[in-house]
Amino acid sequence: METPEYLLEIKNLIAEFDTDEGRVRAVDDISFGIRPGETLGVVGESGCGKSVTALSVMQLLPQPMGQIAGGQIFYNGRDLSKLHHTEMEKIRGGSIGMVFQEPMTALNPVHTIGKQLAEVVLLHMPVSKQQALALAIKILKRVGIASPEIRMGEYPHQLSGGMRQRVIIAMALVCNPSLLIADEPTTALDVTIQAQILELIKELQQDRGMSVMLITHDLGVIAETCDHVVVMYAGKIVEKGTVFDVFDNPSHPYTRGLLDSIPRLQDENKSRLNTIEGMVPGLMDLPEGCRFENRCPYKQSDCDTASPPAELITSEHEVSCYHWRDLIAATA
Amino acid sequence: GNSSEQDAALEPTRDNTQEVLDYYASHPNFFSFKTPEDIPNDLVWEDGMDLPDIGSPEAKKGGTQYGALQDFPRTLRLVGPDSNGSFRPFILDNVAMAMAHQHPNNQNDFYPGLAKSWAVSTQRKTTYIRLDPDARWSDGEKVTADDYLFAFFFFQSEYIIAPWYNNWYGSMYTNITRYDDYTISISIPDVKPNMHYRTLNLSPAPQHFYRELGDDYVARYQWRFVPTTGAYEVRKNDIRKVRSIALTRVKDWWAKDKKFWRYRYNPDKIHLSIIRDTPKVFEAFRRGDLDQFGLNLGEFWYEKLPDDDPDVQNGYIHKTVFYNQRPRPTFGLWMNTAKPLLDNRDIRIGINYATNWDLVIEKFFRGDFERLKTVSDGYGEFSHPTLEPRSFDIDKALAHFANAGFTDRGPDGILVNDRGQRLAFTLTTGYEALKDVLTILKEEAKKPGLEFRIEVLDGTAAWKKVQEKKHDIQFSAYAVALEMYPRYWETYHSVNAYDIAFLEDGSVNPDRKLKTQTNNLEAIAIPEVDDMINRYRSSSDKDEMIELANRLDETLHDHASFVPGYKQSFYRVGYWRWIRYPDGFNLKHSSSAGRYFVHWIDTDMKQETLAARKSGETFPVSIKVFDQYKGD
Amino acid sequence: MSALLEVKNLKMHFPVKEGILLRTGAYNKAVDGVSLTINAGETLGLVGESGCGKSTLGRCIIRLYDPTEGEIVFEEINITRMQGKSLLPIRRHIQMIFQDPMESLNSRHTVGDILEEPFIVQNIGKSEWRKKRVRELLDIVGLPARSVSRYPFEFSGGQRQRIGIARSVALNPKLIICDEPVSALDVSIQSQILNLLIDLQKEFNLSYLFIAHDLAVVKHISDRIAIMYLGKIVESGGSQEIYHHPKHPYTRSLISAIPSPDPHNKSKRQVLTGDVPSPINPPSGCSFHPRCPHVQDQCKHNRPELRTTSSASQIIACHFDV
Amino acid sequence: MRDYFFRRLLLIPPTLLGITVIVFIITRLVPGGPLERALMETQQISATTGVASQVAGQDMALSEAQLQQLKEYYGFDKPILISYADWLMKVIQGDLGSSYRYNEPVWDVIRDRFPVSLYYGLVTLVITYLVCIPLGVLKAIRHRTIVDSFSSILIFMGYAIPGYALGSLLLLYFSVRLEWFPMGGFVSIQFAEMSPFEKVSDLINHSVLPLICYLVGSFALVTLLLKNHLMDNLAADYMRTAIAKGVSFRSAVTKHAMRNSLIPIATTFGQNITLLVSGSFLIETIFDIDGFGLLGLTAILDRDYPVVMGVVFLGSVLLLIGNIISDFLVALVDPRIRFS
Amino acid sequence: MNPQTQKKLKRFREIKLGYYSFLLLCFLLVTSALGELLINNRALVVSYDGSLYFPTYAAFHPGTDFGLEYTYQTNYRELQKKFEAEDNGNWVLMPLVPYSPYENHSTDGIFRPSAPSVEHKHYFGTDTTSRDILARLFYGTRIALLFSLVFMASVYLIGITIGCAMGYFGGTFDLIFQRFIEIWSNIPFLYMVIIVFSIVPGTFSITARITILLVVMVLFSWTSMTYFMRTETYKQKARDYTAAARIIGAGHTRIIFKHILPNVLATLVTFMPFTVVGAIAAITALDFLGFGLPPPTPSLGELLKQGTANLRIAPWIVVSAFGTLVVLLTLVTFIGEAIRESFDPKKFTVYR
Ligand SMILES: Nc1ncnc2c1ncn2[C@@H]1O[C@H](COP(=O)(O)OP(=O)(O)OP(=O)(O)O)[C@@H](O)[C@H]1O
Ligand SMILES: Nc1ncnc2c1ncn2[C@@H]1O[C@H](COP(=O)(O)OP(=O)(O)OP(=O)(O)O)[C@@H](O)[C@H]1O
Ligand SMILES: [Mg+2]
Ligand SMILES: [Mg+2]
Repeated sequence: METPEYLLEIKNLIAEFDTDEGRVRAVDDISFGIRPGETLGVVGESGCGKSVTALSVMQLLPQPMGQIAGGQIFYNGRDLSKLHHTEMEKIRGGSIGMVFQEPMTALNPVHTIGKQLAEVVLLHMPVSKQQALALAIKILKRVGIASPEIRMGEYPHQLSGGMRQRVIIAMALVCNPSLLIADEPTTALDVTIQAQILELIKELQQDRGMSVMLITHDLGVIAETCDHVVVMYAGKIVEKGTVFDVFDNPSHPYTRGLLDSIPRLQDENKSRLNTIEGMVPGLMDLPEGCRFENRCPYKQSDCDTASPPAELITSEHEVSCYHWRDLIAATA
Repeated sequence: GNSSEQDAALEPTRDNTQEVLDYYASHPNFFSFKTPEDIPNDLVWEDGMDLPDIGSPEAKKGGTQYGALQDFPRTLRLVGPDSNGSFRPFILDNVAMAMAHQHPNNQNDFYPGLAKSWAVSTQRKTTYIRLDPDARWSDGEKVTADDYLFAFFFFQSEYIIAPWYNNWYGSMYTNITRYDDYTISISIPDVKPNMHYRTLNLSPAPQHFYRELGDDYVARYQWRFVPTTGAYEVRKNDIRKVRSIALTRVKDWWAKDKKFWRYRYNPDKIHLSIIRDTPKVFEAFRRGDLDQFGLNLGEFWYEKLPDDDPDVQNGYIHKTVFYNQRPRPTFGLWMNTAKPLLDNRDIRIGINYATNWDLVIEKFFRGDFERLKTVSDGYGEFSHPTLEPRSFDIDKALAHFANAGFTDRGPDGILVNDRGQRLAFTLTTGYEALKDVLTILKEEAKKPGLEFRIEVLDGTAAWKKVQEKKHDIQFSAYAVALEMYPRYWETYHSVNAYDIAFLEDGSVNPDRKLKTQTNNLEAIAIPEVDDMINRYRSSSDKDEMIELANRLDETLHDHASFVPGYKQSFYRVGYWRWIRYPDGFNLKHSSSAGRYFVHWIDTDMKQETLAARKSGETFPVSIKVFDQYKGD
Repeated sequence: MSALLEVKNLKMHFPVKEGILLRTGAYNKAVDGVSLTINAGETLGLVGESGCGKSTLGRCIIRLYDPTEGEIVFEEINITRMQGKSLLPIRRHIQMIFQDPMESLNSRHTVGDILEEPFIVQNIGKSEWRKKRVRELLDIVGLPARSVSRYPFEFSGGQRQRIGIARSVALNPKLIICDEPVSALDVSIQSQILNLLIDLQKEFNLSYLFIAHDLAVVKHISDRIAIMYLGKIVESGGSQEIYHHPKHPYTRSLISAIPSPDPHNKSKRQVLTGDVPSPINPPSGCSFHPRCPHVQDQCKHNRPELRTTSSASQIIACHFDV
Repeated sequence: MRDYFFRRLLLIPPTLLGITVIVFIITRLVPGGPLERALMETQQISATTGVASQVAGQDMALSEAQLQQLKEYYGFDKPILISYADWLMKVIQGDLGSSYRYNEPVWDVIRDRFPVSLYYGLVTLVITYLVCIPLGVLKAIRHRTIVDSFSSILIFMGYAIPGYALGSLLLLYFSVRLEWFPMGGFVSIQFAEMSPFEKVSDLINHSVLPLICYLVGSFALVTLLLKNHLMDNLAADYMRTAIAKGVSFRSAVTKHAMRNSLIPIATTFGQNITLLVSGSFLIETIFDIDGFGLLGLTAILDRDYPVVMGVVFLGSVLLLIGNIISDFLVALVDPRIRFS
Repeated sequence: MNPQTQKKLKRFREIKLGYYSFLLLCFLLVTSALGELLINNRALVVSYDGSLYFPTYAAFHPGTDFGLEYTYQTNYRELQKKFEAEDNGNWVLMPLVPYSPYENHSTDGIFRPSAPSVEHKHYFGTDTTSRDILARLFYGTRIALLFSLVFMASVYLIGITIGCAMGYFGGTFDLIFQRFIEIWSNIPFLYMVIIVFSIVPGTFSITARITILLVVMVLFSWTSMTYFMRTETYKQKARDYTAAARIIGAGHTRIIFKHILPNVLATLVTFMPFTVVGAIAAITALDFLGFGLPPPTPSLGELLKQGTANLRIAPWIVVSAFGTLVVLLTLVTFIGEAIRESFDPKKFTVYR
């Protein structure tokens, strides 16, 4: 079998949740891919479906309310949703590692760091317990934890947030995955710690040549770390491309609005920031047409008819807007 | 707790022999030592041997009798704290021997026990007794005159923490004289018609056993079985704390062949399990785990073991009623006349009329019980022959209440007077088991517009309440006196009602205070009654006493502060076929079927019956009523 | 121009109960000798890592805590030890916006109740007037008037923060303590709120103590910035100065840690190692020394005092001019 | 941590002091008591047996001095606080006094009952946990399925049934009608003479019905506690982390979620430990089981104050220690407590 | 209404078992409120000599009112028979069950349990003194329900007040009360019932004595409530909305009553049914032991006791008492669990 272009490829993924109010579509028909060794950033507002996408990849949607309602997820050419759960268990933590947003709760409070780390090693590698512990110490050292031998015997609450996040990263990395999914790994952390963690991920990726899917809502982080970007809005991808495409040439009004609304250090003090007025529509009452329609400064009459299709701007730069050309023209 | 361990913890064995002698010496009037020559020659000696034997010659020895107790005995002591429980009859009242006993069919005649013969002095204050030299304690020691002297030391001593005994043995006797090892005399302070009751009924106390008697008596003797002169002893291994206790027939009991004793105490062993709940005791009986069950209550006799019950119809269980004659407990309503309204005689009479005991007796007790007439029912000649209690009568009640100012009915039908006071009283009882009786009375009393508020208290709390005279009306029953005649002083003399009931001039003391802790529960203070009681107390003439008793009963009836309730003039039992009784159940004054131990166990019949129950074989039905002693 | 608020050598030490008898064995020196001033109409930004005492300082100023030591002078009145009723009039003038709008709004009260409460408590106006005022407030923060009868959880995060802001300006305060008012919000909403705060300041001549850990945000809104580290201010000065010429090594690393939203400018950052030490056992000497890239021996023993630097308005607590 | 437990231990004596002082005072305030019982029994007819024993001198009035002697014997002659102090001094020396009712050292009385209550307590506890833990897990995982609803109905009905009432029904049917089980008691009277095998079967035979009564109501609380906490934990982030590591759901439940769900169970364990010995006096009454609970009840009814004090004292000690053990267990399963 | 509460109620309605139990219980409560119309020995309507009487809720009518000879309360059942026999236009309408819970009405002249009989209108039979079991059960249940509701309200009131004060003010106050509660909750409760009952003057009416029993029970039951209240108040106090109230100048009273309590009370609702179950079970057990409601108050415990003592001859007593108790407690328990479930729904998450 010839190696596929993408290590991970998501095709027309639809993920739905059953809620009290009814069934909601948290992710609606999205497609993108990650090449081996590449870092893909996923940005978007809170609730736009970033985490759901990541969880879908891991087949980790909480049952019974979350389902993948359509589409395929290919990992190394295999459709993950068709795998038997024992095979999926091998992939989780083995070939795909995942880092979660909340370092405070993502670790089991009643097991030692060492135990939680060794568990994943023992699950995926044919090693003895001793070897597993040794590996765990090694990886802890690698993620920059001082005196890892002592830390191994400690419990999560004894570590600071930054250290915990490092442990989680270590856990995701210890089995040498070829893909790391990092769901807002730094959001809960201080700037200085955030910088440390991002540095760490970058270094590790370079060391090991793995692919990274980095989810964040911080455009600065994306700009600093990613090769490709996917911008999501209300369950849909509105724009995707290389980081330069997207940052230099934002072609969707939402992307543009986002980039404009960040206060920049070089701005004048107390100047009014550009904003995207209004707020994200709830998943229960999405508009018929373009989901950004109600906040879009460039809105035109045809925007509310149907969801705009993805259009290629360049070979890698894709946007879902009826009027992207006007937009580019207007700002050029 | 193992009693030997416990003993070890106590101070080393002591010997009070000297102390006893000193006590005798310091009470020379009470304890006298004389020689047989000092016995008057003109005495008429009796031995009661002409009385009929007790029990049946058919009785077979052997077998184990299974019974139940509600509570594990609190102690094996015979006196002192907690010795007065339901187990005491098995080691004392029904088993231990006195010098002579009242014959169960003729209360005036005594049959010999530890005494061989006895005689009364001419002044009728002293009884001379020759003891039976065969008598032995169950530990083999001889029973001698010293044990009787010692008994007085023992019962008068404060070590035993039993003030009643101290009082009784200190004041009801004046002297005991030892003539030789087997001859004594006993004197009482006043001439009384039935002095034998006091003198011959005495039991000795084993001096050798009580040698360690001292301040720690209660603890030291707690679980030591007191050597008995009677047929049953308790062996150490048969004490299973909290679970069960058993009695064993004394080996070679000294009286086993004596007349009056030879056909009694037949089972080899009496096994008593502890079962708290009466319904469960009954169920255990029905299973055959227990041999007999008292069916006094109508619910058992008629409902739970009715005549048509298969076990009865198949002849496995026998039912018997036996009418007996004995002083009756005084079930009734005791009004506190010191309370407002209850000090009004009309109200009291009204209450008498408003209390429907006949209904209770007829419908609740199914006509089995009888109306109590006075507080002195069951004393034979002493009981009033004609006095009748007031029966339920709405009109009479209303009339009397109206006399007292209660004329109108309130919105709930209860009478009110013009001050708006309701005619309502609290009816206190400590008898949780009898609260149904009170609820029936309550419902009926509404008809003549009287309200009873029923208050069921824990037994001791109710007791305290009446002892402090805080009750309105109390429902309870008092134990009958030991003597064969009723007593009035404790319950009706003004001395026991108020600190100073009357002033010197005989008028009512306006500042008098109720006396607590006495048995004058009705707070009765009537000068005439006081007079009669005083004369009754000092009388030595039986006829005068009878007359006084009757007049007292009449006065009290007139005073109307006691509503006589009911009495039960029989006992009835259900028992498995293998329990055998002499024909005719012939013990007139017995309080219960087991009192004189005349039954026996037929072990063959037991096998037979148990087998029959399985195979379905049946026997003749046996439901008997012995009413030869009916009529009090 | 006299200072609106003057904080002098403020200390807030939380007792830490220890041992068998729960004696106070040690203190958590959350705020350990902070002095600062805020002038009318001015925004003072307060930046620092989590746990360094920013909120505690804010809460001391607004008198939610009773400071251990020091003075808080508001409009020349010493309010440090005021209690109960006497504090009531002061409360009108100092208000606060909280980080988590959901936490700071009582979910059992409608927006109307929440916004009316300040007037009720302060006993201002009649019921009708209050109702009118509530609608005005909603209008000021850009919420529809029908929100009055709705509950906080029926709103999005940004809208809730607007409710919080409306409440804080209800009494026409002079000073508002903003405790990370935008950290919980999305970027696109954050800018709306920042704009609102700037507008309000202009309109009502408000002063802000703006607490945040995002230097870019703080810089954007503040006139002056104070950097806090472990209960102490390590550097303060005009916001431009701090940004362009940070003097304290900590400030520098903070600034360099901000990721820039420009993919072309992937500068090599100066990453600090280690975590913030505990305020219960602060390091000896300069409390930043264990993480400082320029640490010298002296730093481990001597505590640097705040001192002015070449630029008059900028003060730092560091032994060196790096 | 160590300090914490030490502090808890230090708090035991003052608490005990408080409890015992109050109860002691109450015993003195309650009208009626051993003294009245002694007086009453000689005079009043017993309602249940219809007779009173005859005692020499029974309704002769007692003199003040004699009453005083009785008061002294029953320990009612001194002011409350002084008698309390006396009691306390003895307790400190390890002497709980002597029962009025059994006329034995209270300690012996209690010690006799202990094994019985302990047996029922332990068996109930073990069975409860053996049933509730798996059931709770099952219900959590099968939330809102037939299994869940049906078992809920069952355990809630069990919870609503008063054990003592059920006991009498069971007794009627199984002991009286069918004669399958004995009428009550802890073991047979012939227990001592039995072979070990017979002993065991005898004990089981006696325990079946009481255990049913003890157990019916006990499942609901623990099961629901476990279910609810397990559901919380199943939804917790660390479960997702575990699954993301490649742990199968089944072992994630047993190795991760269960351990956390045991924390609240450990918290309530302390109270259950006291149940170990306190038993239910109502059930014990129905089945004539001479346990701690029945001892307490009869002591109160009998006004056997030394035993009441002893039971209250030991009960409280056990409860307080039980709470500490609970804390200890919580600390054992929850490192957040252990290391703080 | 708060939409959150609406949502909870909606969820509650969706839990069928609990919801129907709730409806049934409500129905029972309504019926028992109007109980006198269904079960009573006083007539609903008497038509006598052309005028109508409604004795059910009216005052006492002596027999003479209806041409009878006696001056006590009219026996309407007999009156009915008499009128029917006379047949001169007078009539009596009796309730469905024409017995009061107190009267001893034997059908065969003996006060003893009689089996259920439609003919005698003793639908559940009679108890040992020939009182109608249905009437006693009915009124017993009514008293138990009322008792437990008042009990619950009182326990909540005290528990909430003290627990809330402990959590809110904390410090020494909290410490002292914690000690006190630890001590207080260890005091044997049965004792207090005995003590108080033996001190209560006998002149008190039954209602007063029931009230006293209630007070004693409440006094020894409020402690369990405080643990929860204390921690919960403490938690709420630490939340920012309390701080927000403080900085606008709100005083303690306002903060407690306007802010903290409403937030805590919502969770307290979930314990309510279980408190009721506990109260009913406790009062029944007390009655069973003979320390509960004073006789002749109808009560489930007293019937249970009678029933267990007469299992062999009158199983209907225990069956009706046991049945009623279990049905009642089960209903309330189901409601309780449904309330818990709807007020505090658990996220249900499993993974493949
Ligand atoms: N367990 C769930 N049950 C119901 N709805 C869910 C669940 N998890 C997510 N959703 C819905 O799916 C949508 C997408 O959620 P998701 O967590 O992917 O957002 P996100 O982009 O990761 O946001 P954030 O930046 O806040 O993490 C949300 O609107 C949310 O309401
Ligand atoms: N009420 C309190 N009692 C005891 N310690 C407290 C209290 N409030 C805060 N602290 C402690 O004071 C220190 C400073 O806390 P503070 O909340 O002021 O930090 P912060 O800078 O606001 O952090 P963040 O950025 O996380 O909000 C911390 O160690 C904290 O644990
Ligand atoms: Mg997310
Ligand atoms: Mg803060």
